[in-house]
Amino acid sequence: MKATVRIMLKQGVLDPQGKAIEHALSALGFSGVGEVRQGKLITLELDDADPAAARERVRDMCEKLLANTVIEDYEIEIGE
Amino acid sequence: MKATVRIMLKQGVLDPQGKAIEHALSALGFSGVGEVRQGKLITLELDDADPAAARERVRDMCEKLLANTVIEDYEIEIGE
Amino acid sequence: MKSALLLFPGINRDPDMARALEIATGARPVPVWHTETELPQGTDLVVIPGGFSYGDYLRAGAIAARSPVMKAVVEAAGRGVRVLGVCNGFQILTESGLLPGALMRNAGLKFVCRTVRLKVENDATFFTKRMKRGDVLPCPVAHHDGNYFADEETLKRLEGEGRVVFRYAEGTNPNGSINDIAGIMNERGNVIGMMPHPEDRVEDLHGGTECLPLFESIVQEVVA
Amino acid sequence: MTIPNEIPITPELIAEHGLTEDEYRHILEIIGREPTFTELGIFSAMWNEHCSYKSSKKWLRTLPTKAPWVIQGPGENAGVVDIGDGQAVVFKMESHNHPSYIEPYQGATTGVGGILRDVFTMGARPIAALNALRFGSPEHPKTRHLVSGVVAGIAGYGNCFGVPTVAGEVNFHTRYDGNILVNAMAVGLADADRIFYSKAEGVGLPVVYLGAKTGRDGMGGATMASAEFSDDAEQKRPTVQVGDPFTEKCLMEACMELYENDCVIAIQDMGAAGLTCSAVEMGAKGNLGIELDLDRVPQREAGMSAYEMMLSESQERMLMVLKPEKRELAESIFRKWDLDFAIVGRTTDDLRFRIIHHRDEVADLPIKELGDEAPEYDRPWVEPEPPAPLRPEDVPEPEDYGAALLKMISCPDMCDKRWIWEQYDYLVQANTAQIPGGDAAVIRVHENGKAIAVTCDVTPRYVEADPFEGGKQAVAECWRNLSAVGAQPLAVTDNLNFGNPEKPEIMGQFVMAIKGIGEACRKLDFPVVSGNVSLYNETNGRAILPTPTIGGVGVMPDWRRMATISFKAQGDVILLIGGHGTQLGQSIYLREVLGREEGAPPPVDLEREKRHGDFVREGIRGGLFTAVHDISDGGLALALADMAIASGIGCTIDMLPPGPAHIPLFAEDQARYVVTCTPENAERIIALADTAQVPAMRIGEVTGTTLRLADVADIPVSDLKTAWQHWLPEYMEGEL
Ligand SMILES: Nc1ncnc2c1ncn2[C@@H]1O[C@H](COP(=O)(O)OP(=O)(O)O)[C@@H](O)[C@H]1O
Ligand SMILES: [Mg+2]
Repeated sequence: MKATVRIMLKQGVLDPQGKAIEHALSALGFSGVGEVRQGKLITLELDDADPAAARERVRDMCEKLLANTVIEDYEIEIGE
Repeated sequence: MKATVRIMLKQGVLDPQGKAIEHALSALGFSGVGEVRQGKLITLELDDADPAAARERVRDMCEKLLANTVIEDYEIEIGE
Repeated sequence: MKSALLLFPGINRDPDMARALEIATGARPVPVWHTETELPQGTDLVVIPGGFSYGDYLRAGAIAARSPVMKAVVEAAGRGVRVLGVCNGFQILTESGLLPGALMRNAGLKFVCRTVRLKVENDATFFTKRMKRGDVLPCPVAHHDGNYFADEETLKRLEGEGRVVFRYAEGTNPNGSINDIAGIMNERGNVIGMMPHPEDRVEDLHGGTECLPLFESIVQEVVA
Repeated sequence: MTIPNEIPITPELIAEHGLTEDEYRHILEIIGREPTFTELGIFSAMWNEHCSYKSSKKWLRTLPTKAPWVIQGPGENAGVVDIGDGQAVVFKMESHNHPSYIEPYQGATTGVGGILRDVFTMGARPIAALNALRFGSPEHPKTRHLVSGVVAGIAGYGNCFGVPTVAGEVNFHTRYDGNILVNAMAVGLADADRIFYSKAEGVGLPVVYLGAKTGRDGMGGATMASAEFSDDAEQKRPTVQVGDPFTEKCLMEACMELYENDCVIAIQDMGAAGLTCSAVEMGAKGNLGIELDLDRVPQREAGMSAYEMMLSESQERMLMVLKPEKRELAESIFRKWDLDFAIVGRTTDDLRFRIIHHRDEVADLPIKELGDEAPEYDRPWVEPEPPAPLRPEDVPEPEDYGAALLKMISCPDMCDKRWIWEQYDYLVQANTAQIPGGDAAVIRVHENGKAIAVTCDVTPRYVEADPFEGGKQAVAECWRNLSAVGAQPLAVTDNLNFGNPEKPEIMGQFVMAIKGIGEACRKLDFPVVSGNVSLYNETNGRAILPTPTIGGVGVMPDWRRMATISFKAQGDVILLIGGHGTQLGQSIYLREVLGREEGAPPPVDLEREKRHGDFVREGIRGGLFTAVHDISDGGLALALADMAIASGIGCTIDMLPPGPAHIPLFAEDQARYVVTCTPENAERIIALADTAQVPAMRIGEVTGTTLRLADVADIPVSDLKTAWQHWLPEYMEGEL
């Protein structure tokens, strides 16, 4: 089973990377680009059989390691 | 309109970050975790009205800036 | 006085730190490998040096913060043992929850190695006893993720309780850190983290010895 | 056992492997049958330009490589030089030009990783890294992106690994537009009696693989490094490898523990053509055969063929033969550092290189012949016609000296490179006595204060105009930069970057440059102990400027006595050592102010070079000088400007020879230095110089806050500094 974790900085936390991309896009002539934010995508292969259990485990991984909940929010997708 | 770009290293390209996470998860006692890979997630606010045109534009941004197509693949999601 | 120097794979400023501690305290710190579950008997000070523990993969300091030895450090800090984290050490301390906030990518997005001016904001800590509030020291920084961030409430507490130990002097903030914060301490005052590298400014060779008194403060505090 | 060969060997396949018909015929003679596909791959890896030096070997042999202090010259992973007190420095330079053009960040990281590995493979802990970079013209659409990526890559790897990156050089020129140069140098410190080599000893001993797992990285990378670029270079992309500095740091620490515990018989890192080159080298040097069982190789990807594994260039890998009695100890070290390891083969007494995969023998080749019988070419070459010297009177004066000076100091080649080196951790290890910005970096190596100095130099426009004099000049400038901080120059490593050697003019540049380098190294007692050749640096048939980078190492007994370039005190006297110059051919003045790139470069008189340098070094050791700077690009005026900017103090130059001032101010004559001293010492120094037959004269005084050059210019130092600092950061602005 495959799990995907999307980790983004919380609203209100300044995102220097996103800002820089925004800047660079406009320098490249792309207009009408509003806020850009950059986050992380982590994909995992799991040997779980039950999607619900897998999700629980991945949530645990996020809380313990994958995300820094002081500054980051995460979302889990199970499947594929 | 919101666009999300998912950027992952191409298959076969070494992913030291993913490897380190895999290691750390197993050290934390999570078993049965197979390959872990880490990528980037970029979200953009666009003022386009037409989703197809937006997708075209984001593809252009990926080729020119967002993705390093030498070693990375990208996927675009439009919407939300 | 006995100091323990934590070693994680990928740490690289441990020789610098060991040397500074030896110059100031006369004793070499005891190296402690990350797999240890206990600190050496009678440890007065735990030091977490700089570098790139686990390559700084995932987030700087994230993986090291979850290592066995950090459990022992958290426990020791709870008993009042002094802990100093520099650079990657600071990142490890925030990741382990011993210090609040987080260290994000530098605002300029690039690694930066330069000598900044470091202002002492609190001269009552175990690392600043020999300094005076308002003292400004030249001190090098060398990091990619030193942009300190804390939410408003945390920040208010840090500032209100005098827990900002060091600030980048005006015009020298190298990383966009909020309120120019360069180093902070925990509520109890026994855990200090800072991004700059005072251990690289303690010999004439380094262009000056201005940061040596910081290390000498430790001796004064521990012996007292 | 059978040797399966599903893939027929066709002339096209042979050509794709970069082998000529003659070379293939020679392979048939050596093995007496048609090679298998895997064997063909092995031959192509061993016999390409990058690994076999087939076009350059003949000429490299002419370089001086010996001196009483040389412990190991060329032929090993790195050169080794004795520095006394039982210590040795180990160093080498290597290019990663092509990969860095294709993927600047990863290309540069893996270049740094490779050269660090060469150094710690020999038993040395890396203590300094340097980088010599050449980019295309700033206007070229790719340049900014390449600068940004290459610099970040060098920083990303070196900083994480924990080696201070302390010196280098950066040029921009349109001739590098499609073919940048990334030359990385590493310097390590070892115990002189504990150097490790690749030569295996003992039959039937296990061959151990250590480090990262093998993947399909950089398939054919070594072949790529030997191929010319064209506009479809991007198509070669999949060969790019990714560096993992964290694993390399662990690998280095593990190796250090193996050395300390005396576990190692032979060790070889896997660089270009990984497993193939390293295993063949170990066996052939030790007069032993090697048998490898590929099923035991730690693998990152499923279903890799023998061919892929033998040619993979996955990074951060080592091959070694360990003392059998130390096996358990060694394993505990590997585990401590969490490194993959496996016994992947054994040494044999039959001088064969045998590869087993899925129980099939897929290669069985004579191991010595793989290296020894590699082709060697005496490529035709024509001696380039050196241009006539430019007469000073044919070079007009600037209308405005101040404006000319500001233009020169802010040009891409001369401007401040802080934007680059501030991304490098030049302080880690806490031994950096002189940071980037001076003539050479200085690193303490010993508690008693001993230090080494390092620099890398070449002036490609000189080499282009006159390869022989240009080759000499590169060595002379390197030697001079070491002398200018007070170090005794010991030895060099070189990185010879040229175009397509199959063109007689290019081969001529190469030959003459080597002759020049050889002559300078001989006369200056400055042997070559390691190096690297990078040929085929061309895009669409146009070659780069010939760029033989010279990396030098020197030693000084006490870092406290080192000289720096900054003026120290108002009232100090400024002396010119080596006399006034007249050579404006190929000068920065000519190019930047007059827009002309012509004439002969300044000739190098090695006798003078030696005399003047020895005098300056002795003076520094004797504490006679307060500041020292050599004169190179931009001449006397630029040297003075550097010294003023570094200190924030001004100077007045009141003694210029009669005639137009631009000649003495901007001439780039060699063997010269600007030194300062206290007024009390000036007479004495001039007298000492006179005795040593070194021209020395007072030309002015350190004073005020402006750079006053006779009656032609008077510029605030702060204006100079602003001009010097602004170009690079402004240019890079807008880049992510
Ligand atoms: N890529 C680089 N990395 C580190 N240091 C650099 C780099 N480029 C230039 N520098 C440093 O900037 C200073 C000036 O460089 P350069 O003008 O080439 O010196 P020189 O003419 O004395 O050889 C030197 O100290 C050099 O080491
Ligand atoms: Mg110089």
